[in-house]
Amino acid sequence: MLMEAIGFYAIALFLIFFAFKTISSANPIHCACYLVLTMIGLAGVFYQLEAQFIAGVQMIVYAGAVMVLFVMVLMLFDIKTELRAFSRGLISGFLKIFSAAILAGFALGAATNSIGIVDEGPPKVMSTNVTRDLSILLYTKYLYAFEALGVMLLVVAVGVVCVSRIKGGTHAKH
Amino acid sequence: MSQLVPVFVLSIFVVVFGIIIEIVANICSTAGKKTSTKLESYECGLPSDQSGPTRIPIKFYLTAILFILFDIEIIFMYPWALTYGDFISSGLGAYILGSMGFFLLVFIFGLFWEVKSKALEWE
Amino acid sequence: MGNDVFEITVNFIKMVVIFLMMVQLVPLLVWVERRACAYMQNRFGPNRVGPLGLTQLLADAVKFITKEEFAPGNGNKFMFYAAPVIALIPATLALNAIPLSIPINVASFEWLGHTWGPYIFKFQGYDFNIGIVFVLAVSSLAAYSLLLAGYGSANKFAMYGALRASAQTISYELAMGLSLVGILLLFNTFSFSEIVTAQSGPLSFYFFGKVITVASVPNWGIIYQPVGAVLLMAAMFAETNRLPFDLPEAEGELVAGYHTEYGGIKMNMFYIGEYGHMLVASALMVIFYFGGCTIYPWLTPDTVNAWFANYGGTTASILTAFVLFAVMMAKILFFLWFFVWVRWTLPRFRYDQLMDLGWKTMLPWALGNTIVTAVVIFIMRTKW
Amino acid sequence: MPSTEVFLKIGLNHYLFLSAILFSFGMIAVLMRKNVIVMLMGIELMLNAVNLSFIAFAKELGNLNGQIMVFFVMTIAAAEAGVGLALAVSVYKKYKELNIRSFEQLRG
Repeated sequence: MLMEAIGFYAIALFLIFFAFKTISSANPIHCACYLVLTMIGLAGVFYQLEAQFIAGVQMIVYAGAVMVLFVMVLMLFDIKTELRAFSRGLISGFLKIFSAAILAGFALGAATNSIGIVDEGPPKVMSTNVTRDLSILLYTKYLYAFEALGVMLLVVAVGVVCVSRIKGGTHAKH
Repeated sequence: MSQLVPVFVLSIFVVVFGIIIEIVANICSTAGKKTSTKLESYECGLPSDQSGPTRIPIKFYLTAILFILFDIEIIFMYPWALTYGDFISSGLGAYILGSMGFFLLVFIFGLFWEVKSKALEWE
Repeated sequence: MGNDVFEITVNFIKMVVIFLMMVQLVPLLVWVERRACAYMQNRFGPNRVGPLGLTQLLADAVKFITKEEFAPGNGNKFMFYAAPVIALIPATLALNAIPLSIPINVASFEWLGHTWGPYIFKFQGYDFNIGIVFVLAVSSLAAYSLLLAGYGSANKFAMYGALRASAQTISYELAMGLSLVGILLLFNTFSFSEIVTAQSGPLSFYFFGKVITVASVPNWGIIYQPVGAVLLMAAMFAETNRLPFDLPEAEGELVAGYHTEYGGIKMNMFYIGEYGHMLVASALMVIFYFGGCTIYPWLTPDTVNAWFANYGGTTASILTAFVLFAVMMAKILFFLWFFVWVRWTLPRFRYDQLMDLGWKTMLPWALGNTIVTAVVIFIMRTKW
Repeated sequence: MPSTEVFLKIGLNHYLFLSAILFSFGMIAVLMRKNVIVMLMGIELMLNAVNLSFIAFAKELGNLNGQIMVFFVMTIAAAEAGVGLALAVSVYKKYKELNIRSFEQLRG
């Protein structure tokens, strides 16, 4: 029981530290690197919550593809490191911190109130082979959503190419 | 949780090993003078006219975006491939093949359109 | 990692040994490469330093250590030094997930006045039941060491080389992912050990519902998936930036691509990462298509076990594990030789040919292979 | 001082707190950062926090609907990141700097 707690708190601190660094570092490429570490930490948490396949997919999709796109795009523009992450200013600074505090309060309040939702019945055991049941469920019960997502990905692929091909775009035909 | 401990221990060990190698190399490396010309980025001897990264063709980002989209479609195939045997043995073979056929059709059409629309053209 | 001290230490030592095996591979392969290239161009390779030039490796190591430590002026120092260390991590994590031989079961024994219970030590760093997804996830992190190296050295050629190298790596990851789908369709499992046990029996497949077994032929993946094997091999060449795909490092104006500004031991660490990826690639080829650590009629776990029947239980299982480990290493060394062999025979691609090959030929071929495999398996396995 | 058991027995609400904290970090990034790409990263962080709470509930309730939902949220988040960056690139090409103000001039 203690080992589990140590494991959870270690990963939680790792995540919170790097998430905070992601939003507060001035140079955007440092933000991207910290976000990559947060994604990898999250994959660890998913594995802890017996979602093995989802942890693998999270690593492949987020840490391996989306963040590579972010770092590549940031490297393509010669980004000037901003003077400061958040623009200082007495009133705007105060407003920023006040709104951030309210938002965090809302989020934590929602989390604490949701404790009672799930009835504290006997802990329900997950199925033995989560990955296999997940895939069977994906193709039987959620088949329509799966096909709709396939079409959506096609639409996005066509859309991105067209966005890059408009008059001012990078691949415009001149 | 206990399954992941070896991965953390190994990656920490590799990082420490890498840092130790770099420190060792730092210690016993011959200390050359840090002249200003030596510190400039290496451009086969030509004095580099701009400082830092300059105009680089931006068309790499399109490949990265298309990679993400097609990578997700491949990841949707992994659960299908995993339970293909179970579906066939439980008599649902035609059902799963048909549904995946439609998904693959969409995938192939997307790929075909990308190729035809010369989005991936490198001059 | 294990529930008592003995098991934890053995598991840790096992991981460290596999990592050091990968690190020690670099000088060996560099030596093999220089000798083989010399042999192919009928000249002598390094033969001055020691017999057959073997201690050339030590000379290189000393040279790398004592090279002048240098970091470019206006680059980002932390990323410049961090990139080589990050280059090591993906290859090691992937290599430790691949089973190199059958597990060793150790009977309980008496030592230092304490009876240590029976253990089962797997011949790999750690065993996940989502083995394939783990290896794919970790090897997709390899693009970061290139990008950080390119950005850290603030040299526009290095940046350009890093972008080209990572664009090439990610576009060939698609073809690699798809060729694995063919294997998954066949064996219906993510875990490596189940794939190896499935391949250690005689060739048996469904034929219109009936099971046909061919006695003397091993049940290897290459027989079912020849196209998938070729695709995985080609994708692995591109993944490790090996010739004929090593364009980002070798173009006229790109000097040496993302590791232009690196020298000495940091450059060597990039090579360790690259050769580590080559080792992972050949291990994957052997596990998926060439039956892992077993050759069916002669060298299966039980036939090799029969050789050592007269020894005790533990020593017999240790000996069989190491014999099968030698079989696995022989197959891996053949594929490493194949990497070196192709390097000195094929010319280099142009960049647009390289990207066209990745997107316009290998991806459709991998898709076709997946579709044909799925249809054939459907026809063969349903009970007509 | 409540018994330490509350902190040691890792239950559902520990993961919900973690997800709430990550979500508020993402929201702060979106609200307060000027650079467009860091805002997109904030959105990614928020979506990941939501994924975390989905999976925490999936484990608690013992059924897999949560994990299927995470699968779909990931797909849409990745597609959204792609389109967002495509727009950011075209804005950067036109206005040579990445400030959220320049998105107001986009027409059509």
